[in-house]
Amino acid sequence: MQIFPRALNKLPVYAALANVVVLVAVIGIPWYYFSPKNLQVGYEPHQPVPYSHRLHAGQMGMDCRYCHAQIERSAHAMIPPTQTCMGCHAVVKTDSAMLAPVRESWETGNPVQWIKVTKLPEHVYFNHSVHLAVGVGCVTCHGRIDQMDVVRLDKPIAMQWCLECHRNPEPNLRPKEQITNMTWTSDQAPPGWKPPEVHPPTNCSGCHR
Amino acid sequence: MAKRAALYLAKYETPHDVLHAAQEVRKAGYAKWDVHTPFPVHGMDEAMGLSDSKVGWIVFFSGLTGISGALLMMWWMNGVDYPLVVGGKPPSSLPADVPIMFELMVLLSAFGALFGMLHLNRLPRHNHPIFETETFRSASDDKFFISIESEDPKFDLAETKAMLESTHAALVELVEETLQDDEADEEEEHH
Amino acid sequence: MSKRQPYPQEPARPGDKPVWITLGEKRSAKAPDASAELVTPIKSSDVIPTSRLSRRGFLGLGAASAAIASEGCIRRQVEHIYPYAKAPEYVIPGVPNHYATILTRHDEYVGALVESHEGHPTKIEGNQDHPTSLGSADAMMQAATMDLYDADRSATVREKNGKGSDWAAFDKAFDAILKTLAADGGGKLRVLMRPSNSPTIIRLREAAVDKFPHARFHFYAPVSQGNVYAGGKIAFGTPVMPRYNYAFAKTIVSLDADFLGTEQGALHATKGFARGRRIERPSDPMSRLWVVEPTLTVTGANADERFRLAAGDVDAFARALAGELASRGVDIGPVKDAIGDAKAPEGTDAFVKALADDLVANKGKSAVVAGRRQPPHVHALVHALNTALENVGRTASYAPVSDLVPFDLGADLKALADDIDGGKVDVLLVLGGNPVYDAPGDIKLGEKFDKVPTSIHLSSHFDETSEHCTWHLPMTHELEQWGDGRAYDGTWSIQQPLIAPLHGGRSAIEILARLGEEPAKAYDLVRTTFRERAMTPAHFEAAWKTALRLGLDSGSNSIQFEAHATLPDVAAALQKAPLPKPIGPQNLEIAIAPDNKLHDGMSANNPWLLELPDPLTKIVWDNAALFSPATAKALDIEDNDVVSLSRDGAQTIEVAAFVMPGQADNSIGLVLGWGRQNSGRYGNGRGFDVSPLRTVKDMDIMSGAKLAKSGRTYKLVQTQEHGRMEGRPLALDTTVEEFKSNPHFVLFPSDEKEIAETGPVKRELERPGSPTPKTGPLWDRIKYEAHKWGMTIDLSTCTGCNACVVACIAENNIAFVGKEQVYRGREMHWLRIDRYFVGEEENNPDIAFQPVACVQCEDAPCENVCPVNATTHSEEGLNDMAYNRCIGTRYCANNCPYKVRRFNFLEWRSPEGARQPVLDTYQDIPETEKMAFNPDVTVRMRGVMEKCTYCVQRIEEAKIAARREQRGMGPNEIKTACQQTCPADAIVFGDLNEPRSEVSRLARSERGYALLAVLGTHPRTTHLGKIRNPSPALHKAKEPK
Amino acid sequence: MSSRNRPIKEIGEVYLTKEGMSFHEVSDTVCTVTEKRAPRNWWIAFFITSTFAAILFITIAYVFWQGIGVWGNDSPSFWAWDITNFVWWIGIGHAGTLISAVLFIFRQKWRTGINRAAEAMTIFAVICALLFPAIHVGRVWFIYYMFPIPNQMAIWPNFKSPLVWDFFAVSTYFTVSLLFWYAGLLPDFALLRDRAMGMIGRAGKIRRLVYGSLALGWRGSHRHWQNYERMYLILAALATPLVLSVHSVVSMDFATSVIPGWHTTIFPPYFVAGAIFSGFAMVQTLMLITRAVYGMKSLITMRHLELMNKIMLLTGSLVGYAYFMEFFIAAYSGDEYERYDFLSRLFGPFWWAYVWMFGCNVVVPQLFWFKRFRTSVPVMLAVSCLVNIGMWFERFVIIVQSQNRDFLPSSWGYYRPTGVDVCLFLGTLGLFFTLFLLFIRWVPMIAIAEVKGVLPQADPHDVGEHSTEGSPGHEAAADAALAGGE
Repeated sequence: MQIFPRALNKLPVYAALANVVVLVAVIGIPWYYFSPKNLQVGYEPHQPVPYSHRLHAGQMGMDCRYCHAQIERSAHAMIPPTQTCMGCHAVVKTDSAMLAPVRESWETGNPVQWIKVTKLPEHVYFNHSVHLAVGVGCVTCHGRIDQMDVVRLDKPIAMQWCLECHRNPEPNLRPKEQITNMTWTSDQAPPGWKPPEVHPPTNCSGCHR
Repeated sequence: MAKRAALYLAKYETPHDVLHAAQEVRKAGYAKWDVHTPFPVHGMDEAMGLSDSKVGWIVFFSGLTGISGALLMMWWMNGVDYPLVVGGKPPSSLPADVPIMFELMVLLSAFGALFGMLHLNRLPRHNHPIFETETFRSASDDKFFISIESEDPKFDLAETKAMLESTHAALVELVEETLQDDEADEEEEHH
Repeated sequence: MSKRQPYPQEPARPGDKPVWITLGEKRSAKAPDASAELVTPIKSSDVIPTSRLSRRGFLGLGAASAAIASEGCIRRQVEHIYPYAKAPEYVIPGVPNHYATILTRHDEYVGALVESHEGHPTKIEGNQDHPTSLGSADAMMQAATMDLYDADRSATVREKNGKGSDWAAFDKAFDAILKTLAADGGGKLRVLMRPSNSPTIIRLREAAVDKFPHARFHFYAPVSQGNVYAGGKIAFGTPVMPRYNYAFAKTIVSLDADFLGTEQGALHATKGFARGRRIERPSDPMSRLWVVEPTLTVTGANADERFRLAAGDVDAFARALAGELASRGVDIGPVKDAIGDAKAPEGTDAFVKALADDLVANKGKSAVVAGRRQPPHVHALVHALNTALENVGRTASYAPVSDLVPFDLGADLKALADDIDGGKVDVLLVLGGNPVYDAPGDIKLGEKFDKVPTSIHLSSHFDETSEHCTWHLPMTHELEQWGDGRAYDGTWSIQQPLIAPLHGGRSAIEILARLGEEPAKAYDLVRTTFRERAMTPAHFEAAWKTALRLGLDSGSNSIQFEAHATLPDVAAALQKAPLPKPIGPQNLEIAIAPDNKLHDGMSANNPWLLELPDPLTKIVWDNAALFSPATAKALDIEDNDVVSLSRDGAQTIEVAAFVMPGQADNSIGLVLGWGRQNSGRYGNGRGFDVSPLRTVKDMDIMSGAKLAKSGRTYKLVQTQEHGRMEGRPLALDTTVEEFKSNPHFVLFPSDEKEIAETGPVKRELERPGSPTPKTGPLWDRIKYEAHKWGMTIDLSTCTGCNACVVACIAENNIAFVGKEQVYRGREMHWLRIDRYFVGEEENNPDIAFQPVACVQCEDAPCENVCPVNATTHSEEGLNDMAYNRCIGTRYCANNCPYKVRRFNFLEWRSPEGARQPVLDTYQDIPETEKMAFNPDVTVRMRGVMEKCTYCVQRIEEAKIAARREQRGMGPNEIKTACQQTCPADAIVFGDLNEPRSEVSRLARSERGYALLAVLGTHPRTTHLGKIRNPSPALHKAKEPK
Repeated sequence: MSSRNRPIKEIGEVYLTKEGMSFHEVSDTVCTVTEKRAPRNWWIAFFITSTFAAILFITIAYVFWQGIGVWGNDSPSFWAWDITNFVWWIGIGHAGTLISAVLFIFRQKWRTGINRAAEAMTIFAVICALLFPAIHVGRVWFIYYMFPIPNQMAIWPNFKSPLVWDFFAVSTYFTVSLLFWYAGLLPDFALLRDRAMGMIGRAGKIRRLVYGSLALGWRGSHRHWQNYERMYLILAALATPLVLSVHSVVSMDFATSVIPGWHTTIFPPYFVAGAIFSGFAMVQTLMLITRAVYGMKSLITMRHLELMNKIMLLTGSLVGYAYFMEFFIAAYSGDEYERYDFLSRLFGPFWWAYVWMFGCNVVVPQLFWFKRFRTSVPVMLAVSCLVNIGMWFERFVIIVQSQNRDFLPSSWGYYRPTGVDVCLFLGTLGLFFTLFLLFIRWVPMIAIAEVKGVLPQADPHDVGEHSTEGSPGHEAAADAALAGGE
């Protein structure tokens, strides 16, 4: 008396196939889907004020450091105070509805509640000043910000990605005066210019303290 | 539902009987036949004239994969991809790798052994004509059987029966299996 | 795990009082940043950043998403950035500012330099330019930020009837009160305050007296300079503050004076003392410290010759010493007759003789110091001796005392109490202090206060005193207020606020001003006083700004005068003062001193101090009654026994006993500052209050103590239970003589090259050092080409004062864990000071302090065993610890021979609803405490290992700065937190590859050795062996016995 | 001629089973246990053990929620009961494979009576052991950092860490033991399947399906037997060095460290001996119980038990030797830290633990020098239990005592466990016995096919006339066989 149908004799084949599938899934899915490339890049939150980098940095060609002042001295991104906005908008577009939050902030003294786009884990100590000091351009990490109406995360900001550059920085270095240049390429380097000898840390305390 | 003769089943009481019977059957020159016992009977390999088992080779190669794979993995991960200074030692050092090389070798060998055995035995095979008969139930308990499959070129309903009875079989039975539509692949599976 | 986000959270709100910072620039007050879960605004419930999804609460679940979060992936919850609306000048987010100010320490003003991140103070250092601190800070100063952020500080004005009130109500009421008082010139007004030499306070006091001629000011502090001043009055006719040049003195005699610890001026005293002890070559001269004291103090622990003598016998000892000196031809004139033939306390003869010889041998190069609690005539005698030994002008000088408060504060308080009894007091104004808690027991001040119709108490907490007053007013913390004060040498220093009052308090001077002149802002009051420094308005602003920048007005220090004691007066005083009955088994003594950590208990709610192990007993979260082993045996007392102490005319107290080597026989050592009932969540009920034992007559030294065993026991917890080295080469020490004969007493120097230089090792020495194995590892050791960070710790100069430990806590966000957890051995201090008893005599051992933090082994055992590469080496040889990689197998800690790794066994900063180990209740840590975090250091969560990093955040900052400014690094550019605060400069950090750096020089010193080098760990920290300078004469004398 | 499978009475050999047992009897004795309803005692036992198992899981949840601070672990005892239990269970988990593999290779036929249960016990013990490394970490949700899987941090495990070796060793050991066990079960599952054929009703159907699918369609074909035997031999050959390696690697967790009392080259052999020792003790305990409960005296004979006792005597003495050697090495090394540590084992704060360890592991087993004790069930039960207690204390002494007396006296401490520690330990015992009860209830607790293989009549050359027609009763056959044997 047979207990199992004859079809079940194909079991070994199926089992083998299933094995392969599961293996691929278990490794592959987290590898891709949990990666910053997939989960972070493209984060494009809606800001309280529709500030357009394309307009200010792109079309008007304002230097990044006009608003992000002191960024060459501090670790932080130096999101400008309302003051800076009002510097111009006290006279320009004084009644634009889009600028209402800015004016309100200026009057009440409450900050504009910008939404953070480039988020690093809290145990990572990234320092803008030193990266600029050795000639890493804004565009390297933030992408073509001058073409963004709404700021979006452009690069997979994760340890692996940081390490790629920390292990081989030269391709990402440029003359100091070019750091805010969004379109700079190595062939625009002045004749005889060599990327400086930087030895970025690849040990833990370089970024984790 | 067409039926088809699948195999002859001969039953014996003792290991001694089945051993002799096996020798007979082999003399008779059958190819597709087998002995079924509740435990491995000694001397049966010779009696059936089986060649040495190939499990060993499978194990050897899977073991080889394990040991070399382990070494490669550790060398690349600690020595090449992200070499870190650990305890002032060189990033990749062989002595520290030995235990894991050994463990992985054993692990893969073990898999090779079990699954190699299953593969060589074409197991799992949950459905087999031989299960059609009630008689066969005692094959795992205390009875000993010889089966000759109908695919065997020398298989002949009359002759084979006679030959088996001549081996002091306690019982000789023709096992039939019901044919299904998937006849075709059933056939090829036999070859 | 997290750090604070850079941007200030809290907008400047209309209501806020403006805070002034240096250079008179105005900026808007800001509450702390918030964004990471650690810090939320303290005033704004409206803006709770969404990312304050408590990751910790959530980790309790061990949620895998947390894992992903820490990898920086899917953090979908919105994080906000809050830039300033109007950016204050001089503030670059992420770049801390430093402001100079002064803090009160042991009732004196000490200069401090405060680090402020986006508007809130996070770290306190000493002020390089200030004479009191000379760039160093002590444990209490380091912990001051925690006082500022104490969540239990009073935030509201309160009336007796319990109903919360507010400042407006008080002002109204107070105006009314003042009117009624004005009628009879304030006849029924009394003001009680702690003594202070603040020019503004003195000025306002005088102004008040002008307005209320019949009002009386009373002064009280549990610890006072009264005896010192009184002694000066006897000897010089005017009260003085003596100063000794410990750097220059060759023979230093301390008569019950803890001048390295709890006495005033300890910071600069330690600096000088260390200079006299730091010898690099055997030929270098070294001072010798003689100490006579009942309880082992920091000073006593550093003594070369120490005699355990009951405090009551010190008087006799001093007289005997004078006698011996006289007999050696030291001219003490009439004093000689005054002391007659005073017998030295039994057992001290040899000691006194040897000491006298040493003093005579070092005439003009010695210093005799008397302790604060010794009676005036002892101080007078000491002045006489210094005069006779020709020390005046060389090692001893005297500064006039700027504020003339009564010498005997106890009596002054008693007078107040009597006035209250006599119904002479309608209005009592208590400015600061906590008299009901720390007043002598026999005054029963609480009951007295209850009789006063209107009593107003200004204090930081609603404390024991507030409970007995009709009004309670919240007082500002020193980091929140304007003020001024004079250093011991009279230097005029300005106190400036770092942050707006967190709880809307007011400072003492603001209240005081109401009595005299019209109320004004403290800022103006202080400026007005400062004008007195007679300057034209033009100069004034400049001088004011300079004073703010430096934290002091240079040139304002009063002239040191070199007075010579008038011997007849001293003699007279001595004759008047009868010798106290000698202390003995029949006449037990109780000697009360300020606590090494809490001093008088004003910051008794400071968990950093509470968990700080006592330098000597290593007890945490408690105080205890100390008994010498002999006395304990005689009285059949053991550790943890609860005993009740009493004496005639005083109340009885119960206190846990602790047997402490080095304690004088028949003398029971107690400390002030504990047993607070109303200090706050951390301090309440910790330890035992000893002030009920005090009486107006005997505040500190009391004989005729009665002792009874209660039969109960009390759990005292120590961080170090085993005090002996078991003959192991750990804290290596030797005597000057031995050092001369064998410069390599640490035997095996720390690396092969050294062995080559210093030649073969002497085996016959009984305490062998630890050799670096001759056979290196099987592989080539790593070469460190660029920077090679290293540290040296000089055991000779380290006094064990604990400042470095608290500095480390403040700098590195180190958690406190509570008594029960310390009992389980889970304290988190990265830097600990091991205290070893040296020598066979269990009653009177020598002490060796050994600060131990991670020694940054080059071949670190911890790294090998970490399964996940969470701790590895940097190119500069740092033993990195990546908290976010750590999974907490604790294997590294097992394999650390120095046991310097600390594990977060629980969530010390409890998430919502989780048990807070410190208090053993369910609650989150207060928001204000989170403001104390250093944003440059990760706050560790439960389940991860942590340890000393050589302040890697400071190293990285310096390297980045150098690179930013396109320059190389200075030889001694980086200072670790412990090094920066060390008053003895015992810790030196730097680059071993940098020939100009101090550390590279010291690491090669002959005294240098690596702890447990025998294990081949190749530590980067080098300990410098301790040199003692015992008196050869005395030891010869001892030989026969 | 005589049978290979018959005992040589002259040298005092006795039958491995009740004399004259037939194939069918063997099948019956073993299989009926899984076929009949469970005896009442089984249910009582199961209730108790599963309660403890429940406690285990509740405790683990609590530990995850609060953090491992709820244990007694402290500084310097960063490891305590957690790792003690781990090593203890791993040790116990060694006997199974050892009995199966090593005794198989040495052709020790007597193993057949006990190897199945021993292997099962191994697997369950290893499960309990594996719990601890998993839950003892501070941040269990990050434990995957230990595995070499690609990740966005681009960082890998540290293969220099003995803990990683440990992870590979133990998980390998678990897997191999599992394979080994299952391979052995194949023919017996087939037997259960075939016996289920006759059964009617639901139970029969389920049993057919379950055991049928587990048997993978095994039909006792000799062509299969040939590969099967070779596979079994190879697995045994692999498992033998594996057993030795596993506890060696576990011992390296300590041996490769620098702590006095841990940093010892003697550890690997010493730990292996200890493991076998404790493993056999546990097998002995279990066998004695099941044997009594299920009347397996015919298959688990006194000879089995006595042989086990002999091995315990041997390994126990080996361990004792190691204890002495430790002291000798400490003294001979001249290392003051090492010396101090070992002296404080005797005279230090944990002296009591040392007394337990030495008494139970070295003194007690000496009883087995005497046949009277070797063959007395109560004595061997007591001894085997005591040995397990003693072995737990051995690990406790090594781990905790050493940590509390290491290099710097300033950091010495005294370890105090908490209730949570106790609950966890009892919990694992509960889990272990629960699994074991389920095993004897549903799985043939004795390797039927193998036992048949060593019966006298299993040998084809075992003379004794066997009728060719009809079938005389098994007894008859057996008797005949016996007659032939003498």
